[in-house]
Amino acid sequence: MERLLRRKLAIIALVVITIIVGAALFAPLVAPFDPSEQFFEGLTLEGAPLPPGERFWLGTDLLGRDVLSRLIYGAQTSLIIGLVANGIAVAVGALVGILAGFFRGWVETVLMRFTDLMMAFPALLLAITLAALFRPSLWIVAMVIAMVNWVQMARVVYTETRSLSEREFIVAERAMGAGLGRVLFRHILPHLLSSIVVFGTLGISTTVLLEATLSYLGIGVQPPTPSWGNIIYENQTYFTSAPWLVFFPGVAIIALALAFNLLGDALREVLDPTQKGRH
Amino acid sequence: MVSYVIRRLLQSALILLGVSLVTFILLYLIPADPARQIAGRSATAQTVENIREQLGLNLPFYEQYVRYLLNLLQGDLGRSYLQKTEVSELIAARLPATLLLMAGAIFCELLIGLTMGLVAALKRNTPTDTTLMVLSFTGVSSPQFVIGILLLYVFAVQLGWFPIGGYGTFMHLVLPSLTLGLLGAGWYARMMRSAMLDVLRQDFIRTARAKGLKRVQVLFGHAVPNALLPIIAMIGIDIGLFMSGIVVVESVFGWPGIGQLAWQAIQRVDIPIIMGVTLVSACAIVLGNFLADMVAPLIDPRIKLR
Amino acid sequence: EDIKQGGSMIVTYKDDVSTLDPAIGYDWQNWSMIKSLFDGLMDYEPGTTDLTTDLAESYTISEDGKTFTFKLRDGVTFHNGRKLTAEDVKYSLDRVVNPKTQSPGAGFFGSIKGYDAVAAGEAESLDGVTVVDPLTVKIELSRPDATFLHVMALNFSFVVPKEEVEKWGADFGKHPVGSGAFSLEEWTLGQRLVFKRNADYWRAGTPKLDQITFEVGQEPVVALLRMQRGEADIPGDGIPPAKFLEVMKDPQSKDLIIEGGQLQTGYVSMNVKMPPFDKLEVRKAVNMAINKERIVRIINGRAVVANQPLPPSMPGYDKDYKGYPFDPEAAKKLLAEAGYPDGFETELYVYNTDPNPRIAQSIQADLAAIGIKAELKALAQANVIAAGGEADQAPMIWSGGMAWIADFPDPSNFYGPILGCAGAVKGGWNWSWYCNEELDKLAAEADSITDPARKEEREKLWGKIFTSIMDDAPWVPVFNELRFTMRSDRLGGPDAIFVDPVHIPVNYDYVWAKDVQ
Amino acid sequence: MTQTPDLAAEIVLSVQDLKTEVATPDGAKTVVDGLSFDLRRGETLCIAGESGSGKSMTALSIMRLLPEPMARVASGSVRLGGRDLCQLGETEMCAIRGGDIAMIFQEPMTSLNPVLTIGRQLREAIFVHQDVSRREAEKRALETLEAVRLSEPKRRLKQYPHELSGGMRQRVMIAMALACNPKVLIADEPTTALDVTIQAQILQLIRDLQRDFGTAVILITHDMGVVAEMADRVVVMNQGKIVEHGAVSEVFERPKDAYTRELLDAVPKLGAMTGQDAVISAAGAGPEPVLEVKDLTVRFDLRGGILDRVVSRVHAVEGVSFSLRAGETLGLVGESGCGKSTIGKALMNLVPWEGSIRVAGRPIPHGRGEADRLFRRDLQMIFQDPYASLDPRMRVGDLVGEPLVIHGLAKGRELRDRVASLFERVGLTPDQMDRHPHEFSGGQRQRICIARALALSPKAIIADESVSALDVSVQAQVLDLLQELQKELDLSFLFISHDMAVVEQVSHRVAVMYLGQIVEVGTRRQVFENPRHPYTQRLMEAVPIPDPARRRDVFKVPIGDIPSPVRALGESVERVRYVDVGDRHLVAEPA
Ligand SMILES: Nc1ncnc2c1ncn2[C@@H]1O[C@H](COP(=O)(O)OP(=O)(O)OP(=O)(O)O)[C@@H](O)[C@H]1O
Ligand SMILES: Nc1ncnc2c1ncn2[C@@H]1O[C@H](COP(=O)(O)OP(=O)(O)OP(=O)(O)O)[C@@H](O)[C@H]1O
Ligand SMILES: [Mg+2]
Ligand SMILES: [Mg+2]
Repeated sequence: MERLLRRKLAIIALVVITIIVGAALFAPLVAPFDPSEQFFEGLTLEGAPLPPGERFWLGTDLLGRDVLSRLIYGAQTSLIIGLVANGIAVAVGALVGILAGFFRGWVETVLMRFTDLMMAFPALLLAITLAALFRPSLWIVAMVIAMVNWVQMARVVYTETRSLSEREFIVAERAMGAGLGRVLFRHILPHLLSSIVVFGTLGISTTVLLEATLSYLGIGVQPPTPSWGNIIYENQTYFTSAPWLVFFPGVAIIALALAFNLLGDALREVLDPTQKGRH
Repeated sequence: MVSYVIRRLLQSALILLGVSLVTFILLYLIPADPARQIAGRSATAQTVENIREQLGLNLPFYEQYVRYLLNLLQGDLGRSYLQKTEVSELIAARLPATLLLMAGAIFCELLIGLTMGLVAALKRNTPTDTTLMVLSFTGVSSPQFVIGILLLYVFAVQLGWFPIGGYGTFMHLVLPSLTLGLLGAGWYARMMRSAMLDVLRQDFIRTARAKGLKRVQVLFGHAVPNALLPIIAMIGIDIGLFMSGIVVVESVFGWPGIGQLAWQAIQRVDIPIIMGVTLVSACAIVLGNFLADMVAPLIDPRIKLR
Repeated sequence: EDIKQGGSMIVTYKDDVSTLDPAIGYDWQNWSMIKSLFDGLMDYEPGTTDLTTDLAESYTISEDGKTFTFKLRDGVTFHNGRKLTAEDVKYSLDRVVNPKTQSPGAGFFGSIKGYDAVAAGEAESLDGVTVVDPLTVKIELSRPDATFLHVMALNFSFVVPKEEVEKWGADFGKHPVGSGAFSLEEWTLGQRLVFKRNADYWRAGTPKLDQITFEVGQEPVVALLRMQRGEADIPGDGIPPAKFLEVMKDPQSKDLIIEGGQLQTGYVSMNVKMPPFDKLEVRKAVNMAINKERIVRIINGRAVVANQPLPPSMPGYDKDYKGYPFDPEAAKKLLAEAGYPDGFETELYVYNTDPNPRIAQSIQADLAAIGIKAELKALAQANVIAAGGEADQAPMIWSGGMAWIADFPDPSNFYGPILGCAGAVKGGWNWSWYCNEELDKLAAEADSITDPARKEEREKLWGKIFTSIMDDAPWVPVFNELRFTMRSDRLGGPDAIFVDPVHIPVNYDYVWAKDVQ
Repeated sequence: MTQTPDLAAEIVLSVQDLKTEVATPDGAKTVVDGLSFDLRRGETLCIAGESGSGKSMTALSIMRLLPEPMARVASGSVRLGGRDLCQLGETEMCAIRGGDIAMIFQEPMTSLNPVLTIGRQLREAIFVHQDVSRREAEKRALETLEAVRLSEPKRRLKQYPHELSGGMRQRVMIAMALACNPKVLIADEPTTALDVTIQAQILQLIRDLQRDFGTAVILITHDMGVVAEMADRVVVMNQGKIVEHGAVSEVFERPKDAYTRELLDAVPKLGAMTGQDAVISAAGAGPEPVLEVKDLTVRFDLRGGILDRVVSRVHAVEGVSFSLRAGETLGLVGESGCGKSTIGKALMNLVPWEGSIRVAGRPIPHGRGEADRLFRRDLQMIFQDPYASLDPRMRVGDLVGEPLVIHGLAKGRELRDRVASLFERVGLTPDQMDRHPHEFSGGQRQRICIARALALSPKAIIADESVSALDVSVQAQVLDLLQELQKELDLSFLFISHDMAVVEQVSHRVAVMYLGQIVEVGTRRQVFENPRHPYTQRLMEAVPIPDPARRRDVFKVPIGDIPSPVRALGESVERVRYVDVGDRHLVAEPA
């Protein structure tokens, strides 16, 4: 933690994440309005959305709803997806990777060929098909994203487990007669932890982006639940006439993903064992 | 070597078979009735039934799949339900545009990414380095549809430097390639930086300097070629990322490639096209990885294909 | 008419053009393209819904209204130079009904004698269609059908040359050869189609343009920007909602926009087989809960509020019908009467392209105001249609984007598939699963009135059918969309052809280029 | 080559008061402190000292190749032909490097650019300093390769570094260094990573070239044997400072400094035990061997072909038999790759093997399982790299206690007490139990490994190169500890090493391995005093003797590498047959 705090970028990232998480957690307190309330005065008489102004700070959308409130509530969606979907992806990926990397033989063959198969799928196409198949809802979208995203994790953990299990201290453990469980959980897992944490954080940004893209394509989280992606989706064609409708959620997505990327990167360096005192 | 190639091809074929099976299952389960789709809104039940029979949709699942595979072996990807055209013809018509876009994107990402990474590595731990790395992360963190819309708005609509979407000339290619390439550029910048830092620490760099080589000679003669190794391997993997990216980029820029085709097909649940595009993409990904593996020993003599 | 022929125009589309085979093509985009490539026995006066002859020079109807004899125009040739004869008419009708053709329109020809045998695959040719001589064809019906002449104006009955169909097989749709005003010059998949003027077209002086280029894969917003830069002439997908206000306010482009009606109704269907929509009070409550004015405002006033299934320009539209008022309080009361004082939870299916999810959200908010919590299901068109075709899947569907646009300007076309018992089957388009046998009988009666003299009576009858339906309230008719077509100022032509009710976006045959005048 | 340095020869390089600093998180640290020496034409100056004493830093300071910006020359001068290298700009330094002063590095494996051909890298060295045509450079490159006696020099030019063995790569490095006839050659541990026989070849080569070209050589090494063989003068360094500086004979015979004396004493000397019988002290040395290996064979499959089937095999160990009695140490020696470690791993059931292994009379099962666990109580292993074999994330106390936990022998207080006593047993204090491995020195870490191996009170311990990574002084301590433990606990050791001197010091009996088979086995005296197999003889001859008085003028070294143990499928390795040359001294019959 100390080492983390010594990095300026990491602090900025943490601050951004804290703000967004805070906004999401306390949305009802923070948001000026109900995100689904369609204000009569939120549209001009011709039905055009209002630009950022005094009452609606970030303007209104095409249904006369407050954009700021929708962004704040949308953070909930993005974070739930980021945490749940990514959490599942991390767990599945790590498990597959460890098993394949450690056991080798047919376990390895089956798991890694399956991973190869998943790699060969164009991720977005798969996600789109799945989303169409299961009729999108927040949780379904999270599952779909998880199904697409565990692959990289599995690969990383797999290669690392493989090289770890060849490391001399693991050989030494086995020479002592240590059982599989002990080797896996006491010795291999702790060493994987830093990669898992790092890839987990980086994965959050990937999942948030994928959700945004799915929502952008209209098959993500269902309206009126706001998500940053579907806010852009609903309004994308207005980017010339009402740019704020695309600009603010766009910035929000980039900020969140960037913050998690920077955090992950900082963690990568902090947790990297080669950076620690080794003689 | 030859046996390696054959083995890899066999493996690839198996993977593609797996992809086709999974896709087929998914599409089989999709809650939309193709026969009814084809029949349209005024069709009688009789018509729908006829169509179902002709397409073999009334057959059990495995029979449908086997039929599909047999046709596939003859290069027949089926006929689009709604466009009523051979899927292979549709894909062939659009593939050149997609390939062009990908080539442009690879060019952009290498040019931008490698330059950024190299500069950052040489200026490591300076403000330049930090700025470049934040930029690269911004590239990685920006959804392509946001970048695309932004570029379109600024450079095409406001400044009018580029055409607003479309296909044909070099100018049409710039913005979509950039949009598709920026994500990769971000990764490459990071990879290049760390690869360079890694290589510069290596013993052989010291050897090269001990020979009396100048800094530039050491840099470009010894360090860069070694730093490129992991990146070459990445280009193959990139094709998978591109395959996802083109759906978005092509729809933002109206680029007549297979991404657009896929997207239209998915919206209309035109199953043969979805199958076809998925298989073609999977082929491209598998082929990309394969080529990356094949090229690797040419660049890194230590790698042996086995 | 001293308008010179010549010039060209560029029409842009977002989606690929699918088949141009008249027996198969059935979306609004290829519908009017096919009309320019092919001709049928009947047609409509340009810019109107008035039936007129086309390939038929004249026709006679027998006393009982069951036999139609068409006299063909002499000297009409296909694009390949061969003369069009009565054999071709018969061949085309046989082909469209033949199950192997997989024509979505085969059902329209159900009244022709011998249809059942061909449709069942037992016969190759329709008994009721006979070639009297090379220029005369006789069609016998098994029952009187007031809409038959409209059917003869449908694309499905357009005449195709046998030899070309056999030459191209399943790919005829990519290599269409007809007798229409234009012929297909080039088709680059995914990019563009080029139509060339048919110099031998039988209607002298038509069409005006030498060439039409259709560019596909263009986002509507992009298409509009290109048009404003003079790079395109007609944005085929219309003015994108995002740009509508801007364009309407712009004095320069204002004059380029032509407004017209459309034979279309946007509605919310309620599945009368799924509780609680099996209760009439509930359906009425929903009818009274939805703020249609606001919805029209959301789409920038591009529609007029509707109160009955038929659009205003359709014969049979009841001008005096008031419909259900917007009255949330009364709606709440009705709900309470039905046993749902606190409302209930349900789902609203909607096609996931703008502006439909927006409209659905507005409906959702209105329903919430009377206690109905409707969850949105924004899906691809095919998924929504599939859900509607199941008896127990979609309680409510917003029809936008898939909404009923009439195949031909006759009220009967608005009944059978979408409100009659025939459509209330698995896979049918009657998404409210409303089936009223009595009304079905009335409808059959109305359709057997073939005497042109009793036209008004027939229309009255139809009007009554639709208002009776509203008593049962299986739908909430929300609005009738207006049409706004924009064209570059290079193009000329009567306003009506730019909002032609049967040609979307425009009637290509009558557009002319100002720059060659 | 003269034994006494020619004091009259001109001074080519003069280092005065060199001080090099390295930036650490705790501030600047001086790693080279006031170093001064002169180097004369044709002379060999050895810089000796233990790991971390600043030898490499000195060399890099002279070359101005310090890892910037961490390290820098703080003060002092390095004069070469009247110029102070410390004052030169980078461009001028480029002309000096490789031209006037050339350098060879320790790691032949990583010091050549892996993606460029040997020829390209050689030519480059020539182009930098000489204005020659491509063809001429090619010719020069070929000549230098011939000069370093590389086999098939023409073909080598087109090969990549990874296609050459370590010894060949080191020759290429030397060729590169000598390509421009430098005045000074700095060789930083040029042979540390190589086998003794290869080391002998390389050292001989450096000598020959020095004689031919008159180059002055700075040879950096921690091996006093190499110093004794090569040096004219010696600089002994400790913690960045020179502790002793003088002619080689003087330093070896009359070391002035206490540190030098300690260093020399710690060096194991081959032949030091000549004439002494190795007595097994064990009281209870029964007839039953603790470990009995019969016909042990280990082969590794190499896959290939379309179906990825086994196409060839590495015959790592072929029909090896030996036995180990209680309290006995069997030394296993041989060159790199001959299969020593593989035997160790097979005994620990870590690789699939064939044959029979009995531990304390019980046969080792082939698979895993409860029986597998049981035998491990009697047989334990200590690995080569004490750092790599300890899980860096665990506390050392837990690591040492782990075998007890695994075998369910102790827990809670008892566990802690037993670990504490193990710590004391190996000379550590129990209060160090809560630290992590990286907080210990190399020697301490190896003690931890030993403690861990002792935890189950095994009857035998396999020590695979257990002291090779340690400095001589630490090495001596660890060896003492092992011998002490053996006496006390009646332990048997299978002592695997490539260092003949160490093996001689600790073993009761010795087995010499070559290409997966034992070629000679007997008591220490039998093998070392009367080596019968030609391979054994060659190994012994190649060992440098840390005594300048016994310096040999020419190493009798065979050229070439050992053959590969890889055989195509079905092709078998011919098993050697043994002849007893007396008193169970078995020697393989020459083929
Ligand atoms: N890059 C560095 N940063 C910090 N300290 C360093 C660095 N390189 C070397 N040192 C320190 O400098 C001292 C001298 O190191 P040097 O490499 O010269 O030792 P050496 O005598 O060559 O040892 P060895 O025999 O292990 O090669 C050591 O204490 C080492 O820890
Ligand atoms: N897992 C493996 N797969 C294939 N070959 C192997 C494997 N392990 C060892 N070998 C080969 O077996 C042979 C013997 O290796 P081993 O490690 O036993 O040698 P060693 O005598 O211990 O050498 P060193 O002194 O370098 O440690 C070598 O040729 C090696 O390349
Ligand atoms: Mg060193
Ligand atoms: Mg070994």
